[in-house]
Amino acid sequence: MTYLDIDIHKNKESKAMLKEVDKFTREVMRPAGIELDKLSDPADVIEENSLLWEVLKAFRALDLHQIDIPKDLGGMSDLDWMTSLLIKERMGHADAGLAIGMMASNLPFQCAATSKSPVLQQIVRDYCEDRECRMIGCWAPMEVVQKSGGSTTGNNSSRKSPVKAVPNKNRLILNGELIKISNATIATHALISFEFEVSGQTEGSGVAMVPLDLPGVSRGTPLNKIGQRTLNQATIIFQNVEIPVEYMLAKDDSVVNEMSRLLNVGTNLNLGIVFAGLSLAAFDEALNYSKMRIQGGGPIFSHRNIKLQLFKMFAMVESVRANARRLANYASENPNSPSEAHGAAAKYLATETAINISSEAIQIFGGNGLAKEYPLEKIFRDAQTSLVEYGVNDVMAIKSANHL
Amino acid sequence: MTYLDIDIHKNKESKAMLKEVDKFTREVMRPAGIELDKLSDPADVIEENSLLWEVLKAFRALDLHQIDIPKDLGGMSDLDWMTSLLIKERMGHADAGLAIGMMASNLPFQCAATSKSPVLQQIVRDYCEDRECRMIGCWAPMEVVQKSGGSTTGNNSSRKSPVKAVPNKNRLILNGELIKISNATIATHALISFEFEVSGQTEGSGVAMVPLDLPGVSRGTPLNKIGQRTLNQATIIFQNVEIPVEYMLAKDDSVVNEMSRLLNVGTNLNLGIVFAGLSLAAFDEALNYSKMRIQGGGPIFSHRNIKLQLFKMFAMVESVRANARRLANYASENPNSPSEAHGAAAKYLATETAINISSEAIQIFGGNGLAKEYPLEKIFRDAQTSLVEYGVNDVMAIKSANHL
Amino acid sequence: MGYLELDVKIGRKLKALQENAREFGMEVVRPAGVELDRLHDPAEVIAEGSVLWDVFKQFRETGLHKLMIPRAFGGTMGTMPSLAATLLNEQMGYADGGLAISLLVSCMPFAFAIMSPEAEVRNWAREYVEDTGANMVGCWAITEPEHGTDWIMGVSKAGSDPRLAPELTAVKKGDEYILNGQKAAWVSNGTIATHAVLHVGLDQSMGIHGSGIALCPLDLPGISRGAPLNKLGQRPLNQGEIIFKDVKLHKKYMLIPISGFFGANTFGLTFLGMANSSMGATFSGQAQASLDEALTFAKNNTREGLLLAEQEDVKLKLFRMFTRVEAARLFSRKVSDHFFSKTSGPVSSLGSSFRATFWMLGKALQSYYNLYEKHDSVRNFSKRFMNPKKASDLMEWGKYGVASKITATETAYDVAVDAFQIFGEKALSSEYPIGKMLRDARASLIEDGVNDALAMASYEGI
Amino acid sequence: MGYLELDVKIGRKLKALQENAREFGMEVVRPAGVELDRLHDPAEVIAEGSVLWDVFKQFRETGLHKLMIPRAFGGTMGTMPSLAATLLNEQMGYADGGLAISLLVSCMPFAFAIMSPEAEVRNWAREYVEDTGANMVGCWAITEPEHGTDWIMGVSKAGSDPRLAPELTAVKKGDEYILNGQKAAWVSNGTIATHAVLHVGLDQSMGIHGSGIALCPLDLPGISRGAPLNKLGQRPLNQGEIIFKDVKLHKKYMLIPISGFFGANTFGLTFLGMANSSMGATFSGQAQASLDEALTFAKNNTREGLLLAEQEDVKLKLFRMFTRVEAARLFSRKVSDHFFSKTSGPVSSLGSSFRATFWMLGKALQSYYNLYEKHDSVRNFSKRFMNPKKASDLMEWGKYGVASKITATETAYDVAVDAFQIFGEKALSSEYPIGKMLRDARASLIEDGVNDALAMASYEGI
Repeated sequence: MTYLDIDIHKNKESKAMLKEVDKFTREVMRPAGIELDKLSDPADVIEENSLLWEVLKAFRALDLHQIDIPKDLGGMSDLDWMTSLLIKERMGHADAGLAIGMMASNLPFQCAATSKSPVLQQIVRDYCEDRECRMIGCWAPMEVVQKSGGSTTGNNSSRKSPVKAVPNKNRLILNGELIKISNATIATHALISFEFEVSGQTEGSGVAMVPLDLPGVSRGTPLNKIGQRTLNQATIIFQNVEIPVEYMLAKDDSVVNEMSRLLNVGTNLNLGIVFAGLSLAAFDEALNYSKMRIQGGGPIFSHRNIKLQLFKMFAMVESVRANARRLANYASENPNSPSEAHGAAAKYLATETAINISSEAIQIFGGNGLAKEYPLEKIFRDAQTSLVEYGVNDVMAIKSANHL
Repeated sequence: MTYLDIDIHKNKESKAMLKEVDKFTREVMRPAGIELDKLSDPADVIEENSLLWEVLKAFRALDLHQIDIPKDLGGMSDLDWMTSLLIKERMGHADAGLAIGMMASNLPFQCAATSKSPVLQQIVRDYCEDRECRMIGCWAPMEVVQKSGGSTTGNNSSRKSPVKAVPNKNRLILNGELIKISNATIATHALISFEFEVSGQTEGSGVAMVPLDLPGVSRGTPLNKIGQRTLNQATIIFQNVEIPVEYMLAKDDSVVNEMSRLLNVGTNLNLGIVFAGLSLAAFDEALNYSKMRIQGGGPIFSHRNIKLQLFKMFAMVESVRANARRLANYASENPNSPSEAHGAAAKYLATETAINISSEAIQIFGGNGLAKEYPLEKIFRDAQTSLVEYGVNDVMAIKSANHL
Repeated sequence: MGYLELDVKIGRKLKALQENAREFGMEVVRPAGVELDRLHDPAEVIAEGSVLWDVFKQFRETGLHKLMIPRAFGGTMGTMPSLAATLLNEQMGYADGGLAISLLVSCMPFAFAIMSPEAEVRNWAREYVEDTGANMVGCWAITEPEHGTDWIMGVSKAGSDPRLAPELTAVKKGDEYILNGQKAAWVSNGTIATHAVLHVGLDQSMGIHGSGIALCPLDLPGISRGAPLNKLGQRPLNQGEIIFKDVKLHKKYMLIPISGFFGANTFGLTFLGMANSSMGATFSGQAQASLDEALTFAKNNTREGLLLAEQEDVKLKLFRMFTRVEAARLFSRKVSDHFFSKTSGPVSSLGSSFRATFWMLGKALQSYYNLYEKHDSVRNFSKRFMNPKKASDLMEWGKYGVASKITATETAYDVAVDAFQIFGEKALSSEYPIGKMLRDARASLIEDGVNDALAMASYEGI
Repeated sequence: MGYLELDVKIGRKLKALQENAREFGMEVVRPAGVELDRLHDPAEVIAEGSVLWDVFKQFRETGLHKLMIPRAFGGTMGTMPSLAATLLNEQMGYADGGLAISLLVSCMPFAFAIMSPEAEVRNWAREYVEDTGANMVGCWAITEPEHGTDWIMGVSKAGSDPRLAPELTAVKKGDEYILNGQKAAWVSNGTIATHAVLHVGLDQSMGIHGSGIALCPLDLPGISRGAPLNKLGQRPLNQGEIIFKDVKLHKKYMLIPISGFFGANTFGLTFLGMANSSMGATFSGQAQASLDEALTFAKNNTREGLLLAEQEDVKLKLFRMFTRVEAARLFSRKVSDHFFSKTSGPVSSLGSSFRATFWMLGKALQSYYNLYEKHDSVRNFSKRFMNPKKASDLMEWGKYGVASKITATETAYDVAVDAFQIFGEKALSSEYPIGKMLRDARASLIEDGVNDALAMASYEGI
């Protein structure tokens, strides 16, 4: 590739860091992702001797699990938005499933870091120090309460969480089932939302961190998926699980709502970045291949129709990358007034683009695009999976249109 | 609309200016554009009593013709890139043809401002002071010398300019014809490139500012176009036109090349911004209409398929806007190492998006989308025209692929 | 250019018709369309002395206008194989998208007239056949300012919503209906038509489903017209409002006087399908015209010193345009053919030679209306019979007409956009017709119903 | 679900065939495909005891494999209306895209064999018809590791470039050809085939145009196979390399021993068109399968408490999928029908009942080859004759086969992507076949040639 990198990125310190990240994503993440994808049983992905653990440990060796956690809790929160974005994009470039898994692990601890509870703060400190991957996070998406759009009633629909919590003195007793949770089988801590249940009635909602080694917690078998096979996903079941109230991050509808909204936009943006990275990976592969593959007596890149196709891909990939950057910049300057419409648009466009670009790249590869020996068919499956990940794109789009 | 503005724009001074610009684009430019578009003879657009002159004067009343010209020459060069972009985007939102015409008028003077020639500097000063539109610029695109891509010869192809210049003591004698030049009929000054012709042989190239009131200059009749009818375009013919050498901005191939490259990326970026603005205008119209038009007993916005369609439009428009911002930011930080690939991509994607979004918006309007009483059919024609403006998109894309 | 005729059914008779239509199309319609398109004011299109009237008159002289009228009334319907009308529409669309619609619509009231129980009305068909002066011009007046898509959705269950009730109402008083309200500016031939197929609200409580159909002479007192619509594409096609103020219409003109006919049943959808399959044929022809222009241009123009037609990106684009055009035309053919070959077998062909056939049909229809109005059981039976789930093949066919229209118009538009790019800067010049073809195709995506709305309305059956 | 059969040509015989094929498809092929798709190692697909072999055997038991073999050799070709093969391909594609290709390709060498001048080779056709044990499996070996698209472009002028010369060469020595080189991993049935239609380089100076075609038994010494290809979609379809090292092939197996036949002429393009029109039929069937799955799912699952099939965005998506599927199938039908009805009229149908016909054909072909080799004038005449500009309708037809393949496969892929989204998160679960159908459709965009390359290769004629 000869095309210019046009990101404005002036922080010298973080440039050194990005070099390390780049090495990690190219030399550790991507090859591991390819191997893990080949395993026919998703249980093998999280096995003791699986390459997965090497990836997670290398990630932590670079302190990347400390991102967005304040310094006094052992974290690294002073990262500029561009560095943070570039790290995630490189990770998406290497392996979308692994990228999502590692970000999902960090998230509960990032949230817990906002709490004043000493118990939670200690958990965060422990996580920051844990480079052996003894602590792994997971979380369950929370529905933002939507005003029913366009209708004249204007009523808020009430929150629905599959987990119910019965307060009992200084403890909460949890019951419920969470499905398709990333990291579910390997996680040690879960960030969940729940509905309070008082004498059989639900009233209000809360958010808590739940250690998953408590009695009553069980997990389903890892899901077998078409793509993102490197990402462990499964069901978590709570059966009379007792947690101290100190593990609660929020216990008020409006706070929970605010948290959900931030989490939602943040997650959509992260997915937007990861799949911009994946799109770039597909484009890079296609461009390289087009310059190497000889047909018609010359590299296929020499044909005008191939040039046109590649340039269109380039334009779209760069646009999706720019889109994520604009929103990341805004979000970092306005951490408390998230744009839900733009968050959804970032996820929507990046994942649609990922599917289209990886499909176009397969066409450039011809038959080799379909073969498991080459990287594209996996990239395509990973992209395809994103279409229905964290909300089905069309459904999310229709909901998010209410913000227009 | 309720969607958030997520631009990061901190300069308070320029915010006040943008408010003025916003008023100008909404209250002057757009209505004038609609009227001018209706004129059946393009000669009427530039007539003495035409609304065009009100627009141009209002533009200058805001000092917008001084943009990107150094202060010491009477200009306003300290505008931050975001303000400059927002001005152009608003102009594209109001009327793409007028926006392009006004930017084309500024360009020769912006270029001349980089020259040390006192004659040229004085012309620039006069332009900055001219609020009566006695001076109007125009320019002819210059071919950047391309290495022939993918071929093994590696030779530079030689520059081709339709204008030849024969040096004669301290003067140049110009001959040639430039077609489809924006502002051609109304311009007083033209920035052109030419090939030197010495004893019948062409050798090297140059760039000069040519006052158009010189003997030997003539213009063709204004072009009658499907769209951007508000933009005057015509042919300029030079027949033994003599200019003093002081009017030259460059007389060396490498300097000319550098200038062409900068002009090319700059123009593509400007078109990218203008048509991002036009796309946004089409989207805004569609969104508003969808909330007002009643069918099936309610606003059409209440239908899930319309919401989906609008959200997809929103995602794409915002992405194209972000794309232009990323490049504008880069260009402002790296004024001397332009990314030609990204410039072409910005024009390509913005114009393709403009066509698609305005066409989708017409579908939302139904029959009203086609009627001249409503704004969309004009927006669609303006967008369609951009497909073949300043280079046909596919041709430009294929050329620009050589930078990948 | 040109194409291999894959249709093995096209024999000598149809070939002659195709040739005839193509000649008329290219010699008369195409140049007239280009000229009319350039007129700045749409009032000039229909002014006295406009070339539009030459087109109308010469069309009648070719006799091609008789194709939709049965033999009993002097027409040629039934004497030609079932694909005839489709091939004619293709050729007219090839010549000029807008004028094709104008000519097609101009026969509608007269083609409908043959089903009337009234001899006077039935006789319109013969008058039309003989009217070589083009003094009789038809239109099909459905769409209203506040009800565009509503009329389309009217064929689905959603159409029973009383909020969708037509703006134009017909209230029966004795032997007359009193008409009040208006039709929208998108009525084709709206300001020049002498007769209309007119959809009117009979029972407002039933929404669109409460509408009936009149065959309405447009010279009645109280009828006025709006200014011709000024628009993006198909500018040679006159469109405009028709306004009704206390218009007294004799009941003999009410072809379908009972409400509920044009409802959530197969009749409405078949109706929609027929109109749309004509659009499918017309715009598969129009798409072919853009492709042919692009091919000719590519074979005669260079880019960077090389023939356009020799450049890889252009070749790829052209072949993909070719693929879309062929698929659209053959799909449209197959769809029309199914309908016409089921409706115009040898028996109906023979029957249509005799005026008595139509006299009997009219009488039967009238008796049915009477029974329908008087007996609940007849009404309920009718509704069950017209329910899509129980309907015959033919009745299920409507959605195919819609599918054909969607395919052809989107092909026409996409192909025109691609052709536009092949022409490059020259596309902007009025020297070449591609800019016009693009605008004409763009209009077709909305004409006869916004494509997405047509799809939603036709969904039930799949 | 299901669709209205717009094809008026489908009579009793074809309906029975359709029904027969559908039953076999849904009861045997579909479940086998799902099972084979899940196997992690493609070697398991072809292992002893794999359900693949049941599919092969039961296919032969249905007798459907005889459709491509003339009556003279015990086949049913000529006894069935011309659409038969197309309808079979549709149904097999509906059942399983990958297995459909495997079954289709498995007959190729035997269908070609009837044209051989050698009685022994011609008799393969009869042996195949009688082989209910599926001991004879064919493949079509063209593509090579370094020449994928090159073979496609081979039918155009570009194919004469010597740099494109085949990797697999056949050098004549006495009565034998010595074969060296290899075919690529994308040869369908590559590692299980017993016989191949084999494209070999005869004259390397002519590039692809210098190739001939052998009918090659694959048990000859020196032939080895690669490992079965592990791939994204159509996993039940075995694909793999065939490697030739000093293989001695008797000249009687060389069906087309003269170079220049498969060149920039209509023969090559007709060849390409035939293969691709089968793909068109297969994947219009496969597209229908995705649509049907989406419809069933939408009618039986809710989203936010409302039936999916009742939600506007889903209805619109489904109707648009329906439109594409119908257009693709009817286009593919029309294209195939044209070819088969021109090639299988009553005369050829009668002729194909007698072995003597094929004996004579073989002799004639041999004499032609001899003359071609000996006389420049014959060679030149042949080249002129095969030039597209002078060719007959039939010879111009090739590009339509390609257009049909492009249309059908892109429809199949787009429809599968839309269906995937309708399934939502459930699309990821192996409980539903849509993920598999999407992968199968994705593969078809490249199978038998990358769509863009096919378009470029077929461009000349338009």
